[in-house]
Amino acid sequence: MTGLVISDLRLRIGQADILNGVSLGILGGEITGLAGESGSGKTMTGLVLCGLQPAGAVVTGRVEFTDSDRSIPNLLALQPREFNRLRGRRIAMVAQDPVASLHPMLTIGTQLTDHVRHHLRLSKQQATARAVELLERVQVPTPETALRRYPHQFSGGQLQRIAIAIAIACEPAVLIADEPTTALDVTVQAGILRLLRELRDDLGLAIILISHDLGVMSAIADTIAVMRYGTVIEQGSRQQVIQQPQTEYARELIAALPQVPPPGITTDAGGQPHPDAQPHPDAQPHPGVQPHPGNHPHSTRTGA
Amino acid sequence: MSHSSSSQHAEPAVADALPGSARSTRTSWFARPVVRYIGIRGLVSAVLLLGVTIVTFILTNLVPVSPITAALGEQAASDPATVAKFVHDAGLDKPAIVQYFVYLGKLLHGDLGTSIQTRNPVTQDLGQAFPATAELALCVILISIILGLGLGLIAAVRKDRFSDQLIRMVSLIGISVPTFWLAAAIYFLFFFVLRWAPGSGRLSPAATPPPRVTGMYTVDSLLSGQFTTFLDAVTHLALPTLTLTLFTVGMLVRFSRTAILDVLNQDYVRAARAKGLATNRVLFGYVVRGSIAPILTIVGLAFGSLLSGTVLTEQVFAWGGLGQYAYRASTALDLPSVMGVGLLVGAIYIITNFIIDVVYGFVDPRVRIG
Amino acid sequence: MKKKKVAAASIALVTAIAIAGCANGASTDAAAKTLVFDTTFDLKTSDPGRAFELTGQTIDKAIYETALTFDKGDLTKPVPQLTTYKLSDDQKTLTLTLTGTHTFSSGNPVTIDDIVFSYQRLQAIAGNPSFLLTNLSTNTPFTITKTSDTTLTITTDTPYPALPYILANPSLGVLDSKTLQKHGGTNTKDDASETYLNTTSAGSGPYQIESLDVKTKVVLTANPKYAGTKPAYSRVVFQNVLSPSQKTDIQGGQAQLSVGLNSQQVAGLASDTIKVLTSTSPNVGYLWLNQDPAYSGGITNNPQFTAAVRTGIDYSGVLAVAGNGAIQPGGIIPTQFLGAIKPDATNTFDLAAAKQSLAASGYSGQTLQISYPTDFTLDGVEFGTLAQKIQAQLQAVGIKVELAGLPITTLLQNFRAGKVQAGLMYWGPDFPDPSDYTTFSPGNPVGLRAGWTADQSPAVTAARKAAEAAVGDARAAAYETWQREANKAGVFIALLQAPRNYVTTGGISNVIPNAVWTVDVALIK
Amino acid sequence: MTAPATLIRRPRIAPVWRRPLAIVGILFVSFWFITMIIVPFLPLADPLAQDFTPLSPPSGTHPFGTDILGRDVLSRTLFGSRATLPFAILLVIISLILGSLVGAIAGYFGGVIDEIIMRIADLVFAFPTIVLAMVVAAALGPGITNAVIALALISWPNYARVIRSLVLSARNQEYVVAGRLLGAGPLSSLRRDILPNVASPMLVLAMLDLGSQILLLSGLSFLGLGAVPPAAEWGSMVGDGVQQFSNWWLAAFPGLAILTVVVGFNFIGDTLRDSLDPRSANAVTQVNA
Amino acid sequence: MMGAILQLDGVTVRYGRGASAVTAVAGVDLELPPGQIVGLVGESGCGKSTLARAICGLQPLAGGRITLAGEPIPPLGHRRRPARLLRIQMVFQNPYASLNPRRRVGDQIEDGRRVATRPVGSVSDLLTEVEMDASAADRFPHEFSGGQRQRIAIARAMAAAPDILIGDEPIASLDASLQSRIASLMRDVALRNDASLLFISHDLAVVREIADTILVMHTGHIVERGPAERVWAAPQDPYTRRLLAAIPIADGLGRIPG
Repeated sequence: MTGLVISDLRLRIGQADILNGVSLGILGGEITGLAGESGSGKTMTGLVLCGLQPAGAVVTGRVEFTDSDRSIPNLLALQPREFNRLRGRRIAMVAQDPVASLHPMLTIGTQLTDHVRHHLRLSKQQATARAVELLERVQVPTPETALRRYPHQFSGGQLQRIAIAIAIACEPAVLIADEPTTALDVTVQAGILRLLRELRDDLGLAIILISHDLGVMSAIADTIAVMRYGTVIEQGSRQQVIQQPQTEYARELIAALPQVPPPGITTDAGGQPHPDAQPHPDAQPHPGVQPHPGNHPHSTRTGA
Repeated sequence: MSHSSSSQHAEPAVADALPGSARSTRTSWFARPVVRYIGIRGLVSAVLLLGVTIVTFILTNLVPVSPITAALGEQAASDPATVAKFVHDAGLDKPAIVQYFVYLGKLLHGDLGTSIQTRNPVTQDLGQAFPATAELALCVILISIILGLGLGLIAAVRKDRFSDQLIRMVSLIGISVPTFWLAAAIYFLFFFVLRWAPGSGRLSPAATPPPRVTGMYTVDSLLSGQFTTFLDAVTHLALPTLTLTLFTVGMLVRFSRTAILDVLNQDYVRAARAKGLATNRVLFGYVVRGSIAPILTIVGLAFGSLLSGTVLTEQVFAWGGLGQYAYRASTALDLPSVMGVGLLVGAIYIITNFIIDVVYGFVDPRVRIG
Repeated sequence: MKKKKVAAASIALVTAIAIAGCANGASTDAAAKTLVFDTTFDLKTSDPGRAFELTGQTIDKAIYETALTFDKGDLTKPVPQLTTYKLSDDQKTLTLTLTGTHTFSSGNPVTIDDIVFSYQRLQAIAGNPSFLLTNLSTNTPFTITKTSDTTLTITTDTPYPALPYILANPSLGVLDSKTLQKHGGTNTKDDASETYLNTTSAGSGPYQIESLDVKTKVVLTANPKYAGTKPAYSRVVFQNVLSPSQKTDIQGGQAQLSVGLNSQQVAGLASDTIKVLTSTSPNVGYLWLNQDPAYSGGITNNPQFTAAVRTGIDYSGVLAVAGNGAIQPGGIIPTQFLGAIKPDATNTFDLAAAKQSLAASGYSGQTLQISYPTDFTLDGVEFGTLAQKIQAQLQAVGIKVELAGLPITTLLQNFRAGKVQAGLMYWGPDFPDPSDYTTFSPGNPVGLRAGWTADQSPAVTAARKAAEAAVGDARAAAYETWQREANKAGVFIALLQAPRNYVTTGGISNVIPNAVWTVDVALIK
Repeated sequence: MTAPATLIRRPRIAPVWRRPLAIVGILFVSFWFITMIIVPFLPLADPLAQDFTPLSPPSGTHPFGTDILGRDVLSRTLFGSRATLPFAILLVIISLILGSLVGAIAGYFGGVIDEIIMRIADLVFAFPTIVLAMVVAAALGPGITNAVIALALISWPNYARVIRSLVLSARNQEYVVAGRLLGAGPLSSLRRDILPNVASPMLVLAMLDLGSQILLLSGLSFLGLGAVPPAAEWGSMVGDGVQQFSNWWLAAFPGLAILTVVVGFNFIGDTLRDSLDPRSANAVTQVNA
Repeated sequence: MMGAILQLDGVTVRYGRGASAVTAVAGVDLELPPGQIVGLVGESGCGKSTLARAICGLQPLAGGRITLAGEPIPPLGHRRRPARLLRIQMVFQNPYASLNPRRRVGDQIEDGRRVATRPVGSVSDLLTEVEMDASAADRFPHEFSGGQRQRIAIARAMAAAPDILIGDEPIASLDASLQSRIASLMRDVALRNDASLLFISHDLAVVREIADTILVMHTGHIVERGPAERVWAAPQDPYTRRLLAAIPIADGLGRIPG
């Protein structure tokens, strides 16, 4: 069975304990949500799983990794070179800010193919074919053209799709998505969430979804782990954690959310087509794809 | 020459949200971002060039020493007729603004006046001196780029470890050594004591300079196939290059370390690492690529400061380049020559920076494509 | 007469060393030998009509022949080169007669026309050395007249005993007028042949220019048409090298001759292969004290104060700065020349006398500002060092001294305007005759630079006139008297003549110091 | 200048100050500052007294030897701190004030004013520094004061550029805008909100600049355009000594003095820079690199 | 006291010049009556922050006019802000950038009190009002968390006794659990001090909780306006519907919105 088993993961930088014994099981074909407020250690947990903890961090504990053809008893014991062979190929990551996490001076094509060629030893043509396939998979329009473009020519939602394409390019077993929709507008968010769920279903990925947004968790996570002070204080199925939180902290988190009756659009049922049936605004050819002199490089960050 | 953006609070993403605002700009050639960018940079450079001519002019007119005594010999200066003729010939009896336009007009015809010291046209003197300095400066900058960026990269990647500390210490010492002293010390050690390197000058006395093509002896000797002369020129280059390289490398290490550290902290580097790319691929494909713009800028600055920074070194090594020429011209208040040097170095500085801006424009797709 | 003996003795000594060197030197076949000569350039041009700096004179000496010349280092008597000479009894007309056959590098023979052309060109182009062919006391140019195909005359309006001495100057090198006229040369102010002369040269001397760069290097090759003895070295490279490098060049055998090392630098340099020849430079370093009340600060025009300065300077200390071989001339005329004197009571160190004079002057702590050139040396001796030495000495007397180093151009400008309170400078001879020094007399150009007008010191002016009028053997005594009178007034204090060190290696010999052209490279073996 | 000292007095020393770089820097700089203050009270020969045998090599009586006028090189080297440090500090203060003023105006008001000021700064940058300084110094006549004036004229753009970019980014910081909304005029906005927040990078820049200014000042003196004899000044001492290789001690010791004091300032400046936030640190490095 | 009415007529703001100009706000009409809480909702780039800046005079207008109590609001420029405009205050998005790091909290609040046109409580009163301890006045901003800083920023804005308080995404940088709380706090503080509140956010769910009226902004236009509950329950504009539909609800049902 594909997945990760984290036991008693601790991380310390200088005098500060960032993680205080995280234990968590992550299964293939499931989306595991890591919820918590800033400083709870959820992002650091994700980084450790990729072996990308900051230099000088002391990590202890055990992370067991299993996929279809092998099992690694402890990722933390791997040599950097060995971890590097795993990273991007078996364990991939999608970061919060798609604008910042793509190199502004390299084409999408380069950034989408270089690790594919490195890990899978594909030729340039094969890698490009694979890239086109991937962009189609994540519903980026006109993939051939997109490969020749640079990040600033895309909107934030498109970039996040591209970032996901990069992450799944080598068919990893585990995908760590760190706040994948936080930097995006709410109307774009749904498309990304749907894409993640499709990937789970189609590729049998074990997805770790790191988010502070319980609404997002509720939308796609299969299990949810609530983190606080560098440890998991509550873990359970989606319904259980959201509807019957066990710990006081989790209850408070949920209670603090705006108390909303379902918005009008769902009650306004009748003959209205369900919005799901409409093409996603995000999936349409986007004006940002056109060269646009007034286009600011950071055009998709929220707020000013 | 800075790339500072003027408006930081403009609401971003506005264009993104306005589907109708995408305009077809391809029809107009000048409307292409890269062309417009280069056009604007070129215009700024031209204005600066004009400014440099004004500065040189004002400066040399502010100097409270009459160029008459500087120009004329002991006897001639005491002869009123000679003085009057000189004043008239040099146009010194006209108003300053007229003198400036006369100067500018001559400048456009490549006439920088006649050096008071050497009595040659300044253009000719500069033509002699400049290749010497250019040869030295190019040699230094090439070595410094390789060493400076290499060491800067190592220091940044190994931040706070021993090698970083060591590189930083050495680079700081590099920018702390008084060049004039270092030049003498290097000369003393390698020539006087060890006799590893030849003495001052650009060639051994017995050697004949190669036929002039570029004026740089190393290049010209290779062009004419004089291999011994080439070796001779290279060995003469060694010590002054060493002297200047220490400072320039120190400067570039410090800067590239900062620039690379800056990039190392970028999300896209972490993203590249998360892809499991080989370390070298991440470093050279992503990190160096990302820090190229600020590094290019500093290389331009370094080259500019090298051209004038050779003054003290050239003194010690009797290099016969711009530095030595500038020193003699300034102390003798040989105004046409000083103006010439100032103008030449200023122009090269501005042109170098313009070229770097253009390169930057082509390297960065955000500028190139808009 | 005694002075003359000193001069003669020093010349004899130098010659002896040179001959000894010659005996040691291995004189091999020098057909293709290169002589590398390190010196610090003050070169501006090699056009003899325009060059008047030391390096230029050395180079022009090698390229051009002059009507008259000096034999080796002896400046006391001109000898024939292109011509013989005869000075008329009234000392106003000099007749030159062509001797033998001399040929320019172009193959043209040297004619009287060439000499006349060259002299007239020098006068017309108003370059630095143009004054050489001018009567300095009346400011009237000499008249140059061709009198036959073999003779010409030079006439002046007043008696001019220095005339033959002047003609030996390399600036009066004779140019190939036919060739030159093809390259823009004229004997008018429109002459445009300087560039040609700096690239090709047009002389009948032992060498011709191969290449010339006034800042770095000058290369001469033997002139195949030269009529005299073929020089031992067919190629001479003059390199502009700062003195520290000169030393290492010599030690490394990269140069065979170096002129420009000071005493500290040559100390301990002599060895089996390296020879050091020390002669005395004819350049006289002096201190002036401004007599113009407007610039004297109330002190330098006070005779008692002047006396305090003159006796307060420890001359031996000043000489020590310049090192072995330095000499204190008694007056402004250098020791090698006719009319030189020994130091007298007015310029001998006497601390007690100095303090007494200072007290008598009513000095009340005013500052004496001594200016000096920063980018110029007295034969390798830094003026700054001299200034600091004098400052310390005068402070011991009780005079407050402030130093002001200035670039030579700035200093000269202020000095010429007579605006400098006190300063250090040197005078290099234009020609080896005492008449060149009367400019230091009150009312004369250099005298006026120190604010010294004729009416301030009539006795000095009278002595100067007597000296200028003297003829024959009486001249020496008359110039000596003039200097003693000048010393009493005390405006110019002759401090020293620095040693001039000729360092040779590589077995070269016959390096003969010459006060006018430093060294004749054609004689080196 | 006192920042390291005060930090040391704290019971807990920040980690950056415990690095060898910082310690060496503090040692060198304190050595020279203490020397500068106490040197007249030390049992040394008068730096101007020409009392000894000229050009004697280092020995027990004269550990650094004597110079051509028989002065004690040790004494002159130590006294040299008084001819260099105060003037370098003065120079940095002048350029700091001048540059900050000009740069703050350019950064705060922007627009045409900014454009004009920064183009002038560019011009000064484009014109070769040392040539400019040489001409000014040669024209004014040598003297350390004139050298300071010459260098101040060419050093301000460094500061102007840095403070401009700092002010430019600070100007749009929310707290500055908030201050404006609360009725702060341009002057109080600069004084209250902007300058305190750009002060520390400016101080670091000044510290790093001290080193370069000492190098430039002594360079001018080396060329004979700075300190006036007989003052004991390092650059002119090196200048005098460099002519005589056989008397190596003349140039070696004053050269080492320059080296140590500049290294000291640069080590401290670098350490200070490290303690800045990254963005200000970048701004400082760009110009000072 | 409550006479001030902020009125916007056909307000248009453009960035850039000539052909490359981009219209960020396109002819917005808006009225902010006294004592009203108005929520302005829209996604990034819709022009809502630009509008807020324009109201404060930080952004010159390309068209239309903004008046406060009938008098126009001129662009701020480099001059001191006119006293009458001090009645408009703003709370910014980034709590880490909106307080001067070099000055004590108390001093910064005091800046506001100094320009207040009517009596306001002491610094400690103001701090207490935003549920902070009075001792906070003596400390520096870096000693506080993001939520605390935002409270301080609110206290500072309220110290000037504004008639109009503008919150420009004041909760966007905060943890989810704090967002509602700070939004409610702003509403309470504004109402208690007789100020109107223009609350700008991309989060419709939070805005609905506190606002009386909701405006939805899209591509520089206000596409929908109305009472909060009406907009929530029966949106008229397709864009509003899309926006509403996209809000993920933490119901544990595993339903992807939109």
